[in-house]
Amino acid sequence: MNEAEIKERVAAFLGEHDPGGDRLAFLRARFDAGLAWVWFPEGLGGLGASRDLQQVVERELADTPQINGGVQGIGLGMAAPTILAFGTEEQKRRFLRPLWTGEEIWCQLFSEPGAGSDLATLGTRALRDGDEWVVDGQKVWTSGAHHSRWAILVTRTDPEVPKHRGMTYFICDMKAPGVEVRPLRQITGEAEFNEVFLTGVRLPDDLRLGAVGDGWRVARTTLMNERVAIGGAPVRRGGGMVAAVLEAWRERPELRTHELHQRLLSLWVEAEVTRLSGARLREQLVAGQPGPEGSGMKLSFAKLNQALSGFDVEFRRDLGYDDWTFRRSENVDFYGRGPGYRYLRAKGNSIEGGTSEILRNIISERVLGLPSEPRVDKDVPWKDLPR
Amino acid sequence: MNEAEIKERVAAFLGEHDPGGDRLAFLRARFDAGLAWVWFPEGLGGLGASRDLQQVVERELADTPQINGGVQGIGLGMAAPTILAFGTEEQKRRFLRPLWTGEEIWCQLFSEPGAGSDLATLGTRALRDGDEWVVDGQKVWTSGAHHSRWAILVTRTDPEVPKHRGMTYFICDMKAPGVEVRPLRQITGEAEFNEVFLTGVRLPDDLRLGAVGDGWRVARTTLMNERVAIGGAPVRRGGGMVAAVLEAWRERPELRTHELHQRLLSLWVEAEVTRLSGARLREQLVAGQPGPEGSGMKLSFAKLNQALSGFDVEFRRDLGYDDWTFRRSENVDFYGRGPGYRYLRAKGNSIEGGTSEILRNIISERVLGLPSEPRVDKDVPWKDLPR
Amino acid sequence: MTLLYSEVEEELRAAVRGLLADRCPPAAVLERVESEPYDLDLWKTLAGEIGVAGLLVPEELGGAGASASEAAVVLEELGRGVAPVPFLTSSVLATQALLPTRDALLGELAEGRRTAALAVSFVASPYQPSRGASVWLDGGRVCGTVTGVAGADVADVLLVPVGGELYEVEGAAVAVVPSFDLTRPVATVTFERATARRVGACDLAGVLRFAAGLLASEQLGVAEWCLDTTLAYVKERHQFARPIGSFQAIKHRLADLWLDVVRARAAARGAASDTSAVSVAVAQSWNAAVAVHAAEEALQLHGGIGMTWEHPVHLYLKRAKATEMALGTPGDHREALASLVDVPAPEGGQ
Amino acid sequence: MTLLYSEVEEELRAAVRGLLADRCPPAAVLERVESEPYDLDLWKTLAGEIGVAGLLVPEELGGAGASASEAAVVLEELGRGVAPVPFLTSSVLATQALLPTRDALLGELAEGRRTAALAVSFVASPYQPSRGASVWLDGGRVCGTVTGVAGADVADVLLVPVGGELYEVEGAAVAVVPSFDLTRPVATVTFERATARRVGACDLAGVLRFAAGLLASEQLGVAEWCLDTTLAYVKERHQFARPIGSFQAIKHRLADLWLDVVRARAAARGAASDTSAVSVAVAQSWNAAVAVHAAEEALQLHGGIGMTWEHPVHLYLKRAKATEMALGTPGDHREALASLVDVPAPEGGQ
Repeated sequence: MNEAEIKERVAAFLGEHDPGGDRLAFLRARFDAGLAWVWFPEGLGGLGASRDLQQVVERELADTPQINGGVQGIGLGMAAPTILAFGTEEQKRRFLRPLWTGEEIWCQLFSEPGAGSDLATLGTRALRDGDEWVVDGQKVWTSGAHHSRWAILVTRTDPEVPKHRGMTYFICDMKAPGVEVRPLRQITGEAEFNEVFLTGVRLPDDLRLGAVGDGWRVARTTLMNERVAIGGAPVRRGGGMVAAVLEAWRERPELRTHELHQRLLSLWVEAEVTRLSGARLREQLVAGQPGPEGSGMKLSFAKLNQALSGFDVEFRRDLGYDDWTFRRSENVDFYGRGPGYRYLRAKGNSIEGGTSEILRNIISERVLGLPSEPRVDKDVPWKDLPR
Repeated sequence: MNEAEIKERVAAFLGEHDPGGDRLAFLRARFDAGLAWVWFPEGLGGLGASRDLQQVVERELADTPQINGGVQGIGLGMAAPTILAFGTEEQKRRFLRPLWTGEEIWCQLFSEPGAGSDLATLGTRALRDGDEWVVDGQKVWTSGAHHSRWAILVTRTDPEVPKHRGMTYFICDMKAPGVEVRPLRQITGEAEFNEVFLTGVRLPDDLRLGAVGDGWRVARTTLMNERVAIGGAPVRRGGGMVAAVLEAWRERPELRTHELHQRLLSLWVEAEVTRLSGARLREQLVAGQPGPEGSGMKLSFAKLNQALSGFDVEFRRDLGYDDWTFRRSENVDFYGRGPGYRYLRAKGNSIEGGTSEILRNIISERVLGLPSEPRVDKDVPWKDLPR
Repeated sequence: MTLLYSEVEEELRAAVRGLLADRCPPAAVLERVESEPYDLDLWKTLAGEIGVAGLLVPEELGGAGASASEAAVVLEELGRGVAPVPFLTSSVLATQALLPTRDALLGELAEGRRTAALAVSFVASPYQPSRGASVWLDGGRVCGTVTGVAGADVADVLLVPVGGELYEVEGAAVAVVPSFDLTRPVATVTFERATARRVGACDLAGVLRFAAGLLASEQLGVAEWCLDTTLAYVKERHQFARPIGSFQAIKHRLADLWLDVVRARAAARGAASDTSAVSVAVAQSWNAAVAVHAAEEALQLHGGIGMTWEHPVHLYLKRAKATEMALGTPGDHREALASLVDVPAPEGGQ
Repeated sequence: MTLLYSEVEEELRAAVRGLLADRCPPAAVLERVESEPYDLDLWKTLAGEIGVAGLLVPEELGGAGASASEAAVVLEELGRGVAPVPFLTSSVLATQALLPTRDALLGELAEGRRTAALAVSFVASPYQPSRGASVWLDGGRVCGTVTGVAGADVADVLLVPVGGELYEVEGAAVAVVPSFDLTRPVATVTFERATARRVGACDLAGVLRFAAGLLASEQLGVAEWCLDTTLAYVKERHQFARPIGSFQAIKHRLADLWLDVVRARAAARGAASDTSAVSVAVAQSWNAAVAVHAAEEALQLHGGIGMTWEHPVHLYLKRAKATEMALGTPGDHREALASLVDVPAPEGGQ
């Protein structure tokens, strides 16, 4: 299928469905027409087309009702590709459509208090009981759990084998008895995330995704899609976090010093070369030559965001903070909030979605080919691991 | 023995020996009077006194003939304490006196091309042959080898046991057949150091220091004394490497920029707090409370020297170099040479006498108590180690 | 001059540390910061029983007649505990401003019966002492506003420097603003023709310099807590079946951080035993940055738990970042060194 | 504008890299630096057969009519090989100065039959184009001195900018000085009433800016060699029975260095495809520092062997450190950005 054919399809679809009518009906119809994600198979919201063609569809449908990329982020970016790769036909038909239209919101139950960087050491137990599984454990850093219908969930089903081998992946019903969601307050004063306590939660076996014991492989698919999503958006020169700092710099000449000036110039240059790298990476992707540079973008942006937001606070010499009230913010809002909030929130950039330490491990081993460290956890049954 | 008694001894000694007479005769007499190193035992150049009292002796004898701390450095700082700790009575009597007077110069045959940070993996073989040992191997980074009479030497005598257990320590006769010294040229263009090739060198068993197989323990004594010696000298505020840079800064106003000014101010502060740490460390030593801070001084100085000398080159914008001729410099002369030399030579500061990486390992484990990494070389026979 | 701690100082440290461990460990501080950050019961014990409030006051004026060195040790411990007590603001800043006047108020402050605050912005510096302040006299009464005043909300007495003179002022309006540093909130202080008693002459830049030198010790305490707490955490937290403190990249970062803290200790001791402009500028520029760096490393190495409100590391991060701006930024202090130690700026610049 | 390499550029790269690998690997460069650093046989092949000398010269003047992008790729490879050939000095600096004049000399340079040098100090910059030069005209003859001239010792033709005009000068005295960068020595060039032919107008700042932008690609090549060579070494060198590249502290440093190099590549491509003042200043300030950092890390991670003359890493360190000063330091380029992108300096300063 090529660009012209796709445009034809979109035109035909628009001929039949009025974008000015009911939003949900329009989105459902768009899904059914295969224009949700064109690279998905037919019947599942796609046309089995090349992924590049999605941008054609988006351009053509720019003025029609849109899905909500924010609150649907986990579903679209992580759950959907995993369900597509590992789901049964029935699971795909059941879950993908309302996931895409936003009728059902998804969250991710992966991290645990004891399993962060080393996710594979997680201990949330799932025990088989006939046609059901009984799940007990605690998950953490779950965004959107409080308005999610479903979750992707990784559990430990066999503690007797080494950690990578004893996991199983489920779709968790967030309305099931025993699922308790508690807001998790951050150092900014707000609660973007949740802790989720699972106590005797019963999940039917048909919510299992992939084979029993194959959870790690399924989870890796999810995580690979997460890393691609972070830190890839195009910015203009002098945009992003640097813009917030520059605005203050230009407006407050009385606060400028030579020391801060030199630091700001250095940060400006670092932001610019990082922006250029991102632009180059996107050119490579378009040219079908994805480079390994992507692994480094999140690391670079975390460092830059932290340096720039720290600079900003120091430059303004303002000992105030905008608001410490416990709030349920739905996402990271760097630009609508004060410099103090930005400084604190940016600290999470080097932890969430893979710490900078883990990313450096990944770069050094997978990109640079450096040998791994001696491993002490590969062949030990999970239950015998030191913790 | 207290300060007054020491002063008496010195006065008595000076009454009997004319400092204006033959230099060597005076030094020999000083040794025999126990005024060489007062904390050594009587008969071996000392008086069995407290080490602090040495400074009293030095003050009293400041105007008399002095030993040469430069060329005798290895002998005094490393060989002597090791011979004292592990030598037989005969070895002590034979070696310590000419070592101290400077009649015999010493060098150190430890590092090998394949054994740098991991010294204990060294492979220079010593094979027993009756009352003799036959030594074959190559040593590197040996300063002063070309005018040394003796060397301290660590060898491998048993390749069948794990590396730390199969070593033996010798005093090596640098005049023995099979000892070949070749100058080792550095990136500065000069040769401060040597490579030493040992080919069928025969050493009598009475040159062995410590037991067969006990070489690692003996070598650690030597190395502990090396680390104490590096980076401990007092400097005045704004002195040392910072002084060389400041002189240029003050003399060349036309080369100053705000960027360089801010960097120089930061380096000045870092130099000053490092100097204060050194001063505090010396106060602790005098008060008999040696702190762990010493381990960090060499690391700090290496970093500072490198940053300051790099700054200096950039500031002067001079693309020249003073002299690339292959020279046999006897020591590091930071201040008599050009900024280019200082920049290059300072690069060695984070490698020689323990790399900064090894020092960070030592600090984190021995000072901070952090756990060691999984070791893969502890229980493997030396001959089976991967290399 | 010595850079070591005396026995008396070590005893003082032990007393303060013991009291804080008992009465306000970091978890307790965290619990109170959103209601009443200052712990005035604790302050009563510290000031009166341990006697820290009078350390800088001469004996003949009712104090302990100690030196900056002892006050510095107290600040190390208060920093280590992010303790919400007005020692720095009352017993250092306000007391130091009062000292040359030998005013009777000193005795009351020394005994801890009353608490004072100097109405200066906490971001004022020896180099810009009136930053954040706009105050003037109108017929013997004080008018104007000072923003970012630390300790004003718990002070019984407000001392206001106006034109080289110090006034004790009644009836000021003190409005606490949501503050970045939860453990030392700042307030906007407004004077509308407030009644004022002239106390004496005030060398405000000198007072700020003295306090800046001592603040370096508080920053040392903050950095030490961060380092110690992180060391304990990485020894205990396991990932990949190893304590994370056994990973070399983490070990090396902590070794470097330790080296920074070692030098911060020397710098703090330097400024405490020699309160000259050079020592103060050195200690402030180094220690302010080390405290921030230590808190940032602590947060990062704690991973997710460090991002949560329930773990106290954020209190230290906020304290460190706020004191980076307080009494001169590291950049201000380095800039001052340019002329103090003859590292001249580019010509035509400045 | 694209930041990628075209197919033509990749072919050019392969040709240059192959030739250098064959004819002057780093070990061979090391052998010749103390006698005759420049390899003129190699230069003949590069210039004539591969045709790099004429890249920037339009076809109608006898060149290849390529763009800065192709020249940048050649410089990456020459940097990667610390190749002792006068490409940057003759085919970029001198050629770019000549281009507006369309002088017949361009054809000779393009064919590699002659080699030119522009008599400017290598530490001159777009912001201070006459740094290191003191030249004037006296009755149509050129007098004066230029220090730190790169490529003068191998040039058949010396081009001298005097007062906005370019002159071809005969009979200058070229005295090579012991140079920090062994692979691109500098000379003091002295003119004593030297015969001069006026060639045309010369925008020296513009020429230096253009060359500075391309120098960023040479620096990228230097950094890449350092990173690649270090990666190979740490994978092979064993200590403690492990490749030292398996130690996490080293892995993390190399990951960070790689990220710096990735961004240097984007910056170099940016300046090659858009030779505006902003792109040049960005690329030079970033890449100069990355090249030095990469060479310093390479030396440190090679341990003792890196400190020896016999290992070529020092050639790269010296090249990197020298180009840090060449055509403007990183600080100069950042300072220029202040006005170019509106990040104004403190008022009263500058």
